[in-house]
Amino acid sequence: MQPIVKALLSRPEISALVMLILVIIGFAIYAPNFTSYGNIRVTLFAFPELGIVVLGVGILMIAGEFDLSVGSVFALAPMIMVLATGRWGFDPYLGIAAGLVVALAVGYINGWITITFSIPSFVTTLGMMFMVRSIAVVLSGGFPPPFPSELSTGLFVSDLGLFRSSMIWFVAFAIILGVMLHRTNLGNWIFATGGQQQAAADMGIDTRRVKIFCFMLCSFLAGFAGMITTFRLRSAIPSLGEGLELQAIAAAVIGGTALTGGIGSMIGFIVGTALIRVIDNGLVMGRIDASWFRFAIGALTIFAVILNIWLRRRAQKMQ
Amino acid sequence: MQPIVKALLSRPEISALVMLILVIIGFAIYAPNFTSYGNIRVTLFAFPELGIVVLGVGILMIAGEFDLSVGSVFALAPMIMVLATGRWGFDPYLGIAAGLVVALAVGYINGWITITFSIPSFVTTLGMMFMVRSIAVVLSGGFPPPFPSELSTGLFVSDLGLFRSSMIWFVAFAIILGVMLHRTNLGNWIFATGGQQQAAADMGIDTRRVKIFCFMLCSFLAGFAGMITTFRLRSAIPSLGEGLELQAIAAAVIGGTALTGGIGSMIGFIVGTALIRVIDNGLVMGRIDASWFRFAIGALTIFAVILNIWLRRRAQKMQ
Amino acid sequence: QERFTYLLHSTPTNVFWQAVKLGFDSACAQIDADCQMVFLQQDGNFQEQLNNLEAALANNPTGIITTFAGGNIFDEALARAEEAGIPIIASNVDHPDGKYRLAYVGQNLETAGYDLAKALSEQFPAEGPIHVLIGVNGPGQVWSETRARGIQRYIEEMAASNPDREITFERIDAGLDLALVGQRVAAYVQSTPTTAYFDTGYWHAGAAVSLRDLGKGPGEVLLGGFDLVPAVFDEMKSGYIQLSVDQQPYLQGYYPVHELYLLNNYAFPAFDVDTGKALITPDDVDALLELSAQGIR
Amino acid sequence: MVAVIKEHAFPPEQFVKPSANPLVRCEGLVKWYGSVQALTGVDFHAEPGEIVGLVGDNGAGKSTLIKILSGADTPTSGKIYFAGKEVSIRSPKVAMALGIETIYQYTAMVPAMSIARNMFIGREPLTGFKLGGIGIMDQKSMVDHATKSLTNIDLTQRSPNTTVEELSGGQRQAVAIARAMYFKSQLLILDEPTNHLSVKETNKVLDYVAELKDQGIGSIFISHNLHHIFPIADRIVAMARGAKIADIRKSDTTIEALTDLIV
Amino acid sequence: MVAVIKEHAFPPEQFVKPSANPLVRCEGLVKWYGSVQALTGVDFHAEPGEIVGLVGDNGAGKSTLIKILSGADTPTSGKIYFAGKEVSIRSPKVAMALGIETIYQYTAMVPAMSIARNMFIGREPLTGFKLGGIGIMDQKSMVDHATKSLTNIDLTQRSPNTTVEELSGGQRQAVAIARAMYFKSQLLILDEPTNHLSVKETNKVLDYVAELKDQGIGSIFISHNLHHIFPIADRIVAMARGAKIADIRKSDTTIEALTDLIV
Ligand SMILES: Nc1ncnc2c1ncn2[C@@H]1O[C@H](COP(=O)(O)OP(=O)(O)OP(=O)(O)O)[C@@H](O)[C@H]1O
Ligand SMILES: Nc1ncnc2c1ncn2[C@@H]1O[C@H](COP(=O)(O)OP(=O)(O)OP(=O)(O)O)[C@@H](O)[C@H]1O
Ligand SMILES: [Mg+2]
Ligand SMILES: [Mg+2]
Repeated sequence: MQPIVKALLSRPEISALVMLILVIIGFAIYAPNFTSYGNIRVTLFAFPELGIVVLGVGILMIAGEFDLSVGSVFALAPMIMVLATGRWGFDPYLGIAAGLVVALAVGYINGWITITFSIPSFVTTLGMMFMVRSIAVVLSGGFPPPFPSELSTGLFVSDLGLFRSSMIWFVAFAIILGVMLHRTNLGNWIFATGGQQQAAADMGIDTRRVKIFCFMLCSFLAGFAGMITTFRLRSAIPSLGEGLELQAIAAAVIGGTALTGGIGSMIGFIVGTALIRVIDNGLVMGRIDASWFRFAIGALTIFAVILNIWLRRRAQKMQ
Repeated sequence: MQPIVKALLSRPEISALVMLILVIIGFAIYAPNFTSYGNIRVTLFAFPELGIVVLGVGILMIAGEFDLSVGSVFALAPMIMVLATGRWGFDPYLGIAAGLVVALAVGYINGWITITFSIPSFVTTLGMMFMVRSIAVVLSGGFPPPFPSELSTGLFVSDLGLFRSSMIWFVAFAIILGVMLHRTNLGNWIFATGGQQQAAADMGIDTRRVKIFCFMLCSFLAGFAGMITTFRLRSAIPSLGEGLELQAIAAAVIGGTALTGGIGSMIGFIVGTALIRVIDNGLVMGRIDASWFRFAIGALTIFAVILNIWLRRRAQKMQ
Repeated sequence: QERFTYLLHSTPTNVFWQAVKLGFDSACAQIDADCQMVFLQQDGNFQEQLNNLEAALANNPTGIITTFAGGNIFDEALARAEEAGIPIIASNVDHPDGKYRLAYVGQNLETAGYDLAKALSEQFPAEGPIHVLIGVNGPGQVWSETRARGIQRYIEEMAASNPDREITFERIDAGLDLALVGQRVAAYVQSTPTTAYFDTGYWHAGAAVSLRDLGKGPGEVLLGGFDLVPAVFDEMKSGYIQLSVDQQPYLQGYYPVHELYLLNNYAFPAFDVDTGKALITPDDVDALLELSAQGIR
Repeated sequence: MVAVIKEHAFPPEQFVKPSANPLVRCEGLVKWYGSVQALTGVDFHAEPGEIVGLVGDNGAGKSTLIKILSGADTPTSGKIYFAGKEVSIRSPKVAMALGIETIYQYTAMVPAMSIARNMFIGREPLTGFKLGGIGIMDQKSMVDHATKSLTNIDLTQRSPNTTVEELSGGQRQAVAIARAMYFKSQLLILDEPTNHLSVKETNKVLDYVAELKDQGIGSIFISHNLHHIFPIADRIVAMARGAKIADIRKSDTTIEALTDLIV
Repeated sequence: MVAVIKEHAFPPEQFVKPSANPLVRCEGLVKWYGSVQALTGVDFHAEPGEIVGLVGDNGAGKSTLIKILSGADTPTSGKIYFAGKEVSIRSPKVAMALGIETIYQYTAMVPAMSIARNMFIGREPLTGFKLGGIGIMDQKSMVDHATKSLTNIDLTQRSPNTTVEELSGGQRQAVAIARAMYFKSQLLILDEPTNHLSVKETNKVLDYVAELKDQGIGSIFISHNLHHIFPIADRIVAMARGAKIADIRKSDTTIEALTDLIV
């Protein structure tokens, strides 16, 4: 028994999972209705939209780079989709494709500038965050364009009871990207590139292409998640996703991803996202006053991460 | 001649300075009134408040850590000062001291938690950012408390023609901290701690104390800068400094500070701050349309950093 | 040629301000003025607004329009502007003491909150306990806190005048994002039976989406808030939103320009305009839809 | 900076000339790092199946020379011929495709990755289906081969799933060698491979290099320890300050003469 | 994991015993890294002015043992006596204060800092005024001493302002040695100091260690190269799998016997 507990808890993603479960148990005791069907449903509705962004941001962080422009892409891609379909007369699927292509292009530019001029991706994507947001505002003319009825919401957000179809997309991405990250050679290259770029390059990995791939993946997922939100709200708002970049990085870091690259896991991304959403939801359920709300969020986040580390250390000390 | 140009431009802080001058020349040509006495004055008024924060954030980054809570401390320290003096009946200087002590305490807690539990400072200070902001709102009761007349603004923001006395504070901090960073043994320890923590520890440096010192310095400066702003605004606003953390990190990075620690310089901090303020001011003076404003900020920031790298590479290629 | 600058405390992505900008731009076009509207990078970052004001003054404009969401932080700069003879109009949020500006064009935030709560309370159930949720979208930000205070004041008065009924309220940090507000309101409604939700902005549209997700019918939780954006219209038509205060942002951009123009050219003194009278109900929606699509209403 | 070649017993005229068909041959390699000239115009060659010992003072340019051959760095000027054809070794991938395998002086390992994964970075064995070179890694085969290689170099105590950062100095070096041993090639470059290695492991490496020669695979072997080089090398090349100062068959010299040269 | 001590010609009963006043003595040092036992209960001592050669297979625990002596790591259990008194070497600072200077196997250098600054990390010379140990560094003296030290170890081509990341493998090692040479102490610990060093520099290091002995300063010298250890050591300690397997005076053994032992 002990050796199994030790082996499991020593893995950062498992200890994070245990920590998440403890936090959930805590809320279940503290906040009535926290575990009610309705609330679980609401939490699961909102989960995929942040979760999909975290997948991309986290994988990019493993490859050793940042993306601060995800929040802006989260707004731009659906804006393009809505305008293309509603105003420029594209076929709905072509409209969706157009939004995603623009997201991919932003990712490519992020990567290309970062690598070609070897400037920190923090600067590139910070600049891009401003630029892309500005384009979203200009395109919308400042106002949310009307949501075209041609865009059927079924594929993205139809209500399936406990969750929406967006959850299926999330699960699909998580499985595909989890396999990619942990089981394919491409995943190995991503870890190697972020873990020790020189070593990876010396072993013949084209770290430039690996990084650009991750930048594009990250942007693509942010755009996709933005579309899901837009379908749910039925409105393409230029302010969508403001502040999302910090939230997504925070989720990845809470899930054990290293800011310096080379370390991270799919389970970690999921746990990190879940923790952020659960804390937010639990505190509202607990009827925290407006002025103290952020205090509680901050304190609980730090506490959860400390708990995680403590669990892992305890496990490692077992013999 | 060539060797001198080469030697100078090869240093990141000098090439950043040249880049800044080129940007300023560009604006002077493009925006009328940009170089008018009035505008230089305005730019110099606003400069120290961001600049002082960047000094702290940058030095902490050299030591290998982040601080996302500076924006909140920027609001809390002057809030304490105003409440202590106006509401709790402290002597004005005691009120100022109380605000700064609280700032130091936040820095200490940031450092203590980060190091004791070895969790990423990104998480600690993100949580602290929320907590401290919340405390500022709670203390203020949601509305800016009246600014006590006992607090004389002379020391901090009296108008000295081309600049305010806040500039003198900034220059004093920049000189003192510049000497500390580049000339004292403490500065050497900071670079060593951020550059290769294991090596620093093996050589007998108490990296824990070095880091906590930097956390406290960073918080102190953020609180001090918040006080200057509050004196200038004559109002302690609970939302003061929102988003400042990202701006300060961006200024440091633009000035050549490495996100991974161990690299950075005082001139870099100053140039980075100046660039952010100059671009902002120049675009307002150039009467850029609101919707395109952020686009221009983002594009110019990326462009300036690329220019900087290009200048340096050119110099290094000279023989 | 006139050169006017409009300074405000919000970001370009805030839909409300795009309507102000539209009014501002069209007024400027009518008189062929050179106009600039300067937004912030971060909501409520007032020192940045002051920096922008100082930069604008250095450009020697022929008129300044500004919001005073930051209270009296501009006093010193405006005193200098006054001395230089630059006319100033307050818009959207007035100077706390009514100083330094020639006139105010906008709504009274506290009164607007009070009026909204009062109007919506007519739809509260006649019997039983009442529990009201107030969404403070920006804790510590004047525009949000003041509206919330107005709403709160009415609810407290109502409770005081109905001592036999249980009338309570609670404030949550609702956030500034349509999706986030929706999630938080939904979570709250799960845990506590709620009669009505008041938003201090237009984000009650997000709450409507989430309430539908929860399977609540229209009117099960009454929704009221401020400002008209397409999403609010949609949810009014669907019956989820009962009431919205329209402070007519277009006018907040439009009138100040003309007031300055008339003042500078014909010495007509500037005058206050209360733009915040309109309480919009679902019945008004069809009439407004056309104008709304153009961003005017 | 001009190369100052010290007077010595090995005049350039007597340098060993390449055969008609050398495996690899460089002409006039020059490398500047900023204002430091690491190579001042070096001619170098290696015959198929030949073991070349490369010696010289610290900073002589040995690592720079072999980094250029292995694609980790590109020369400022100069030409490289491989199997008679001029080639441009732009990247390690190109070098590996030509059959040049390298063990770098600072072992190219990713500390946070396991031994098994490190061994196969960039050349992961795949199971079945793949698309554009991407596919599921055959983890079982990776672990099996890693285990076998670790046994070969006597690192049996450690599981192949251990991360490299937990290994001792010599253990890391041993893993790098296991990797190079696994991927057989035409030319093996070893940059001070025996640093950090115990006597036992050192002998294994020397035996292995000799064994490869029997299979017709040549090596370039850098070391400061002539006792490691001399027994196995066919030819010794010495460098100083970015230039070649000796190139001589082992049979034409003695360990003492060489020691005199490089001290 | 229990230590498996192989049968050998050096039974524990015959291990050299410490004198009445050894400089440093450890008793029963045990070190666990997670579930790996790096030291299984090691007794070790060094006399004042004595040169102890420490040898053993990769992963034997040599670096672990000396890291504990130099304060870079703390033992799981066991006692350390220095100059007769029991001490707890909690940190490198404590070790340095006792007079123990260490050259680590992975040279403790900050890559982005200059040679001169690296040499004096933690012990910067100050000019005049200081406050609580903090003061202005005497950069001239740092550069001068660094230049002198670099000349001592023949690194004259490089300016002391060069950053360490630009140096070749041996050059870095040489800087680490220059640092230890500069700060004279009671006991110098060298963990594989001659790795990456050319023959010339290796001889310098060996000469230097011997010279220190003449001044009464002892050393613990780790190397896999018995040819480096044997000429200068007074006593040889061999380790295997976390335990001491031999502790013998040089005069009582031969290089061949030792080679047999550790292979
Ligand atoms: N990336 C670099 N930047 C600047 N200078 C460099 C760089 N790499 C090597 N050098 C310099 O080039 C010269 C040759 O270095 P190289 O690494 O080839 O020497 P080496 O012969 O391998 O020495 P060692 O035996 O010490 O490993 C040295 O003076 C070194 O400082
Ligand atoms: N930080 C660590 N975490 C886990 N295991 C470790 C760590 N450091 C050392 N070890 C393990 O402890 C054992 C002893 O390592 P040590 O570095 O002392 O060996 P060594 O005798 O110095 O070997 P070498 O000659 O290869 O340097 C090895 O099995 C090593 O893998
Ligand atoms: Mg080398
Ligand atoms: Mg070792």
